[in-house]
Amino acid sequence: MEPLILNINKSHELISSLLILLGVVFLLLSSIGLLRFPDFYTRMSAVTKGSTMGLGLILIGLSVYFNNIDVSIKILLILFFTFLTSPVAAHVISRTAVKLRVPFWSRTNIKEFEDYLKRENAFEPKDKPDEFKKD
Amino acid sequence: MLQLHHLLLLLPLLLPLYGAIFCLFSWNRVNLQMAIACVIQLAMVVASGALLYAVNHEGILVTQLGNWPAPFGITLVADLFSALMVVTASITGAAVVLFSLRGLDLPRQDYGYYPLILMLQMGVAGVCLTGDLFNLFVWFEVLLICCFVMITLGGTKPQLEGAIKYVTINILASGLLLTGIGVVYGITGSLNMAELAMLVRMPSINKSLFLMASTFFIVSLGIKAALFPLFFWLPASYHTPPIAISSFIGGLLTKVGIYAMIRLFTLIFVVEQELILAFFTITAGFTMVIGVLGAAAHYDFRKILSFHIVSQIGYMLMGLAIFTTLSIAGTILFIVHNVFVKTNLFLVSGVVGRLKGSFDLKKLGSQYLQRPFLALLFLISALALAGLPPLSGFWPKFILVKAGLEAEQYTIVGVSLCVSIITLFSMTKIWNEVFWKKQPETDETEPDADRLTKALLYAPIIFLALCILYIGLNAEAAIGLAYRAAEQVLNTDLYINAVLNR
Amino acid sequence: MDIVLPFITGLLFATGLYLILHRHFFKLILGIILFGLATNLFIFTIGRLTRGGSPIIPQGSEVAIEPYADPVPQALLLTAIVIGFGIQAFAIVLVKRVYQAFGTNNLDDLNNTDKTIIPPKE
Amino acid sequence: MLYFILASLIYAFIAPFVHRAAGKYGIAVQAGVPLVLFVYFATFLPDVQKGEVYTEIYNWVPSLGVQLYFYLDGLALLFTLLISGFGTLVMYYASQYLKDDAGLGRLYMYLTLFMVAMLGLVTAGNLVTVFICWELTSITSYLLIGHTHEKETARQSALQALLVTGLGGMALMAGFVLLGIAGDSYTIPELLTRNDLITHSSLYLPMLILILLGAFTKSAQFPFHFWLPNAMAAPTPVSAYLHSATMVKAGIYLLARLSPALSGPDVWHFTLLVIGTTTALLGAFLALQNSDLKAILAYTTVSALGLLVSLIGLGTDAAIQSMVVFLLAHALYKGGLFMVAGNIDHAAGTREYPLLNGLHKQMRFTGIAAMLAALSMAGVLPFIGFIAKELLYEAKAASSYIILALSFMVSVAYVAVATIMGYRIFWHNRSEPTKLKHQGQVTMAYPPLILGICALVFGLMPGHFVAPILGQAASATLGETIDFELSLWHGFTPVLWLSVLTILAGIFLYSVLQKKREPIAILQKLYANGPNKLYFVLLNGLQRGALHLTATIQNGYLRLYIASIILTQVALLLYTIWYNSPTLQLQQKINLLQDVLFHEWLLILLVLPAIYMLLKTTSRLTAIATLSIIGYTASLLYYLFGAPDIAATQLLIETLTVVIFVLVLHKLPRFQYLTHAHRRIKFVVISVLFGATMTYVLLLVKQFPLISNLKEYYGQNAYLLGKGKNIVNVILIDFRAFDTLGEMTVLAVAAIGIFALLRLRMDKEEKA
Amino acid sequence: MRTIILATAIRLLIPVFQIFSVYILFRGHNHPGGGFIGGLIGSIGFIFYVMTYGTKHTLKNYFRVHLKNDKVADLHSRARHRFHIARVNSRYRQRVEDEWKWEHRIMRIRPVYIIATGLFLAATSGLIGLFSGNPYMTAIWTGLEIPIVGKPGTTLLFDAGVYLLVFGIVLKITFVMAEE
Amino acid sequence: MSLFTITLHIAIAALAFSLCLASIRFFIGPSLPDRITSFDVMVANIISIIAVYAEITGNKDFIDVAIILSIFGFLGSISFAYYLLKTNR
Repeated sequence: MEPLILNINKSHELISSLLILLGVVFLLLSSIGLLRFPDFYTRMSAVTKGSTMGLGLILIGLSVYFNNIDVSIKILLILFFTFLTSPVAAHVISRTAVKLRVPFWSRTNIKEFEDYLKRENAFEPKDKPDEFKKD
Repeated sequence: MLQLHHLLLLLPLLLPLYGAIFCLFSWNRVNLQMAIACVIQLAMVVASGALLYAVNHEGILVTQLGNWPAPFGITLVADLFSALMVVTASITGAAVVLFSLRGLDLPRQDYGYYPLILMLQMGVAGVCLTGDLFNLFVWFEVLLICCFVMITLGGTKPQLEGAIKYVTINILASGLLLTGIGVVYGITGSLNMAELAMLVRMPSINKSLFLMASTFFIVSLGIKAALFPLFFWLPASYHTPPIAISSFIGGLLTKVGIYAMIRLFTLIFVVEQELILAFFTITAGFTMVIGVLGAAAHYDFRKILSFHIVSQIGYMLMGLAIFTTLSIAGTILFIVHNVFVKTNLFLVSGVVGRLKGSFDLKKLGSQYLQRPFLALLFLISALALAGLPPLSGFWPKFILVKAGLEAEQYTIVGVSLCVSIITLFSMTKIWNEVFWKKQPETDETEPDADRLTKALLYAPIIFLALCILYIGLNAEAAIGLAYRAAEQVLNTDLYINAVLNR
Repeated sequence: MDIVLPFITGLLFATGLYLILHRHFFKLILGIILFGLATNLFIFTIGRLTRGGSPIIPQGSEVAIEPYADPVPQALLLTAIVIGFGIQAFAIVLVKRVYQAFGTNNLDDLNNTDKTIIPPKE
Repeated sequence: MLYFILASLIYAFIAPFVHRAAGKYGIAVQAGVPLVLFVYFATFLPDVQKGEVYTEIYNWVPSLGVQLYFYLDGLALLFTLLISGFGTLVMYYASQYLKDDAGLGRLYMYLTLFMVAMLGLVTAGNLVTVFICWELTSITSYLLIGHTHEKETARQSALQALLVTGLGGMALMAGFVLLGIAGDSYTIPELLTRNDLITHSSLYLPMLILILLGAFTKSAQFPFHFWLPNAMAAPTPVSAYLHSATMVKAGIYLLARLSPALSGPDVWHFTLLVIGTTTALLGAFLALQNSDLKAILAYTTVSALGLLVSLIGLGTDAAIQSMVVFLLAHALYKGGLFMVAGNIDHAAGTREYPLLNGLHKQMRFTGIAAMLAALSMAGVLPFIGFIAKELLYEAKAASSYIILALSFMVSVAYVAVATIMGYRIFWHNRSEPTKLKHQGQVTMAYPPLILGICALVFGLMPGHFVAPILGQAASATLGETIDFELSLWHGFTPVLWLSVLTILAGIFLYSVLQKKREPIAILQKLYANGPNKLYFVLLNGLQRGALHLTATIQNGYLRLYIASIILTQVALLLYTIWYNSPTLQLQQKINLLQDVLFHEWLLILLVLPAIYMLLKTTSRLTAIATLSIIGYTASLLYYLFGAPDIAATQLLIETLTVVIFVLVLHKLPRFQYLTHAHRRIKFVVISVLFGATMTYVLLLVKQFPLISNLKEYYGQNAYLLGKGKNIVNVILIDFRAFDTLGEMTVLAVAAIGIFALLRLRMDKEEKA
Repeated sequence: MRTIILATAIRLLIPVFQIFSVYILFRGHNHPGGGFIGGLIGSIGFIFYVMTYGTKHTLKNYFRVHLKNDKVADLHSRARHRFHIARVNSRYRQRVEDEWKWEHRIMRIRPVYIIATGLFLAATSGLIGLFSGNPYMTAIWTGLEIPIVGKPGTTLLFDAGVYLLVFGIVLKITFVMAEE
Repeated sequence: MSLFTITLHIAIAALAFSLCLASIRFFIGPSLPDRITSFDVMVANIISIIAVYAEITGNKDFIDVAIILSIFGFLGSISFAYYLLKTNR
């Protein structure tokens, strides 16, 4: 085993590892948020931002490490995809959740949605699959 | 320029592939698909015949695909046995395609029947010609998925019901086969069958591990060949699809499984052979007996035939279990004969079913007086199946009995003889009920068939019956071929040297 | 990892088989997929594992540099995965059709064509 | 000879067409074929009488030693003449008897086929050819017996005949193969000279049993005799042909033919004698019990066959001589009597003799024919039957008095039967003559008349016509040349007195029978539970047993099928592991655990609850998501161990599976637990067993180093020869591109299949 | 599921996926990727499209090619006619579709044809080697060196066959299933 | 083993831990959208693991897998949502 040497000369390694650690922290935090937050909507908000941010940081760290045009393009591509798709996915899922009437946290200020929720109820199916009651 | 043996080995694979491609291109034009399929089938018969001729005259043919030397690329090998299989398959395929022009209802033809049957043939040819273990698996999958689709084609309730069992069990079999291939690779680090054969005969190989690997092949190929504790999918599904489909599948597919077993268990899995062969002997006996008893129990034309497939697989395995040149020759001849006979019987049942609208023996009757010619055709195939001389079934049975007695395997020979009596019994049951018995009163009117339809329905049956008669009467040609094929199969050095080019 | 993966594989095999042995359609299909996964993992594990080195020739070199993973099981596995996908897709649709045609989710209701029925003795 | 036989074989298939085309006069052609054969075989008489053997050899299947070997010696010639001669008469008789039958054309076909098969059988000089013809006679006789196939009884008897003789056939095949192995040849002439080799072979006993089984079933010996009387369901011409002169004698022929090769050991003589005598007695007894004319004749045929077998069993010169004479005599009178019975049946519509009286005025020629045949049967002086009986008694007397007594009893029964046939029906005038449906046809009386006259002529001049050929036949049976002389009159020997006594006793028996008609009840009951019953019990048992067995095995439950398959696999694996396999070095494995990195542990931690979740969840979507989590984890594992291509593919496949699931999911069944927990236990056990075995196999295989030159070759050459740096991809599209082609085919078929499955619905009631 | 956000995102993403898939296909020989992965990525956009817009819309927008407009040909010069066809077949196809006229000849691109083309390409790429006297599937290389692709040869043709086949299959499966 | 590598290993372990946390949410639910969300997070975590691992091995090609996953992870969550809406309609 080599001795532990902090090789300052390779500054891109340092920057990269810092960025990655930061990203990891973001991701970890968003996971914790996902686990700890009280209702679906709050979890959602924790997750979308946190995980996208964390992923972005890690990827940037990666591109710093490789310092190469090829890799940078690819990473830009991933970032583009993630930044485009992650909000869309979040949007679609929350929309679905609202439609499915996933319960809100008791302390949510729900009044301003009430009209919308009523309208949504018109679309409710009569026979609801049992699994939604269970889950 | 183009070298002939490269082409000959590939034609049985490429012809159906291109046929299927062109059928796909003419997706909504059934008539065009029919024409393509017929032309391709004819070409297949010619091409496979040429392959057999070439192999017969020049010995084992080999082509290294992609021009990579043997253990590194994929090798196609044609020895006599595989060439014979290919010829058999293509003749059967031609007959079935001819039959299905009128024997299969139009919607089914419309939904890709012709590309499917062509790809199925490609799969069969692939299994027979490949010299690579994993490639064997791939071609098995090809023919498997073709069978899945063909069995469900039309989506009637019985078809779906049979298919769910067929599909599940065969997926399991594929998984086990893949696992087995993995184990073999994990032990030897090779996939080329010739190289494996060479490695196995070296002292350095771990024999007991290899024996363990062989069990995967016994079970998975046993499922495909429908051996005794593994055959359940066959009677569950083979009688459900329309006849044009079940005749081809029922006639050919299990034999491909047996082909693979013979190939692998003569070439590669030759460690602890007494043990394996003893197991095969027991299995063969049980397969025969259980299959034939199932046939004796049932009163449905197609179910009887389905159970008979199982029973006859027992005979083929018996030849492998006895493991002499003569017995292997008997098995090879049995396979060829049985493909023809079984297909033909299914086709006869299809004609009866199509003209009378039922497959239940108790509802049929009087066909002997109404259609004496069909009765004759049925009789030829049925007696051939029961092994009565001098039809094609007699010779392989005789050879197997002779080989068995010479090898002093008295029990299995006795069992096989008793089974052949019960086979005769169940065949005469069909004859009694369908042909001799008076037609029970039914209020169903007979659908009438025009002249062309009848001609197209009868032509393949006559053709196959002539094949059966030919094998029976000019037995020397067939037996000689089978014997030389068996010699080639057992003389593995020939195979190894041809493939590895030493 | 050479020691843990076999156990995972065995576990997947067992679970897949157990699900297949249920008489419920949906579990059957889950079991089939899991079984396929187990088979793939089996093949992957049996060609020895190499941590890291992928079988790709690095830039500037003309031959692969050790350590790199055995590419043969990988190639086999790719083919097997794709074939398995084709078959599993077909199986899923088949199960759906069976459910649609029979309106039951119980495999035991599907033994009409296959079961041998003993007629009453005359 | 080949061409004659082949020509008649081919003719057989066009016989129905000839019949249809030529109509009434077609009979000239139909009967002409056997006649031509008869004449053809008759031309061999002079040569064969001199003791020469005519042979003709064609190769058929040389690799199995099968030849078309025609071997015509005295024995064979005797049979060929009988067969073709009878064939002529029967053809003619059939044309009269079944004038209006629609199936007459086909009957001609089968009869001709049968005749050809029989001719082939008796002239064949190769065991395999013998067997082929043997089976051909079985199958043609099946078709002949089932001529009136719309009747249940006809079908059943035909099946019975086929199964019994078929069983014998199978035994015979094995016996012949054993004989071939023991005698090292399949040609009969060679085998005949190898008596020592064969009888001292260790295979002798099984071979003998098998061959005897074949011969006994064919020749209706006890306990296989029952099919013959049942086969009387056939039209009379068929019975007359098959059961008097030809098919049932095939077994006799075979025994006689092989007797030089097989005889010698006591077991041969003893078995034949015992079985033959038993059959003779039983047949005679049963004949007297019956009142149906054809049944009576059938049972006497059984009895006569028994006598013939016992004579072969005796094996002395005298016995064999009497055997051949009795064979000829029996063929002549029995054929005639069958035809007589047929005539009566045809005219009167019944075959119950108590109902028949004084027919001689209405059926004069038939009556005369019956009289001639009956006299021959009874063994009255100028007939050949007399000579046969004399010889019989001589032969039996030479061996043992018990056997002589038994033969005497049988002969007495024959006399009684003959009295019934020849006297009772036609000239017995005590009550009103039976009213016939229509007058007896003169044309139908000719064939039996001819046979009767033959019997008379042969009896009167035994030395001229028959003695030479019979002598040769006896020599062939014995395997050595013997002096053979036949004469009608031997002087007042004890045997003659015995003959006289026989006739007197027979007439006495007849008169007793007339008064006391009731069959002996106990014996009847005993016999009702005899072999015939046994046959049906066995057949029904077979069917029901098969049904139950199949219902147990093919039970329709997919789970059980899969369980049995997996159990087979596990059992085989465990056996091979137990049998001989290297031990697993566990300690070494445990040491390896240190190498596992932390994040790898975490990934594994992910799999375990996922599997638990998969088993426990009640939501379909959760199950699918869990499945894809497992798949993602697996792909991550692939990725971590150097397989980015697989990882990517696995991810794509996993997602695509999810998509497919999702697209069809709302059509999929809901989750439910259908199996009870305690039932699930055994499946848990099977699954765990299977998983554990697979793990063991994996660990065991990985214990040994993998020496593969593939890896190195691909690593070296992927770029240099394959022009690609991604080795896996180069393997896929270059080194092993053929696999990929197959894989593409699978995908294409799967797509077509899914399309067809979803779109094409042939069930009409189901809405698309 | 036609939310405006998703729909817009999908419309944007489809061409990106297409380009990316071709990129993956071409570089598969040297880097992870290849025909199979490329084909899946190429078809994934259409899965999204089917999910959001439904099968019919997808077929209408992407799988009908308007080949010819005879009437227009009479009116315009050849060059303008070509332009018109290009216009009809590209950006403005929806607008043309709305005013249905018999003059537009419509060719359907069935997924089956794509599948068949893929198989055909793959099978035929091997034939080239066969007819030059080598075994089937012997690779033939051109001398060129193209940046992403490397040396193009018959194997590339083969890979393209795989790409098309997978593309066609995924489309076929998705269309059929979504129509249910 | 340099400090850099150790850092990356720590990062990868933390990501795996985060994956486990997300999976706990997945397993306890309670609603289906919750599961889909946690599935999303897991995909993001897996992409990160892949990225970090690419850095550990220094193999640029491994990044491609991350691209593919980033595309397909989206497809997964979209199709789950599609299912929920479709059965609900």
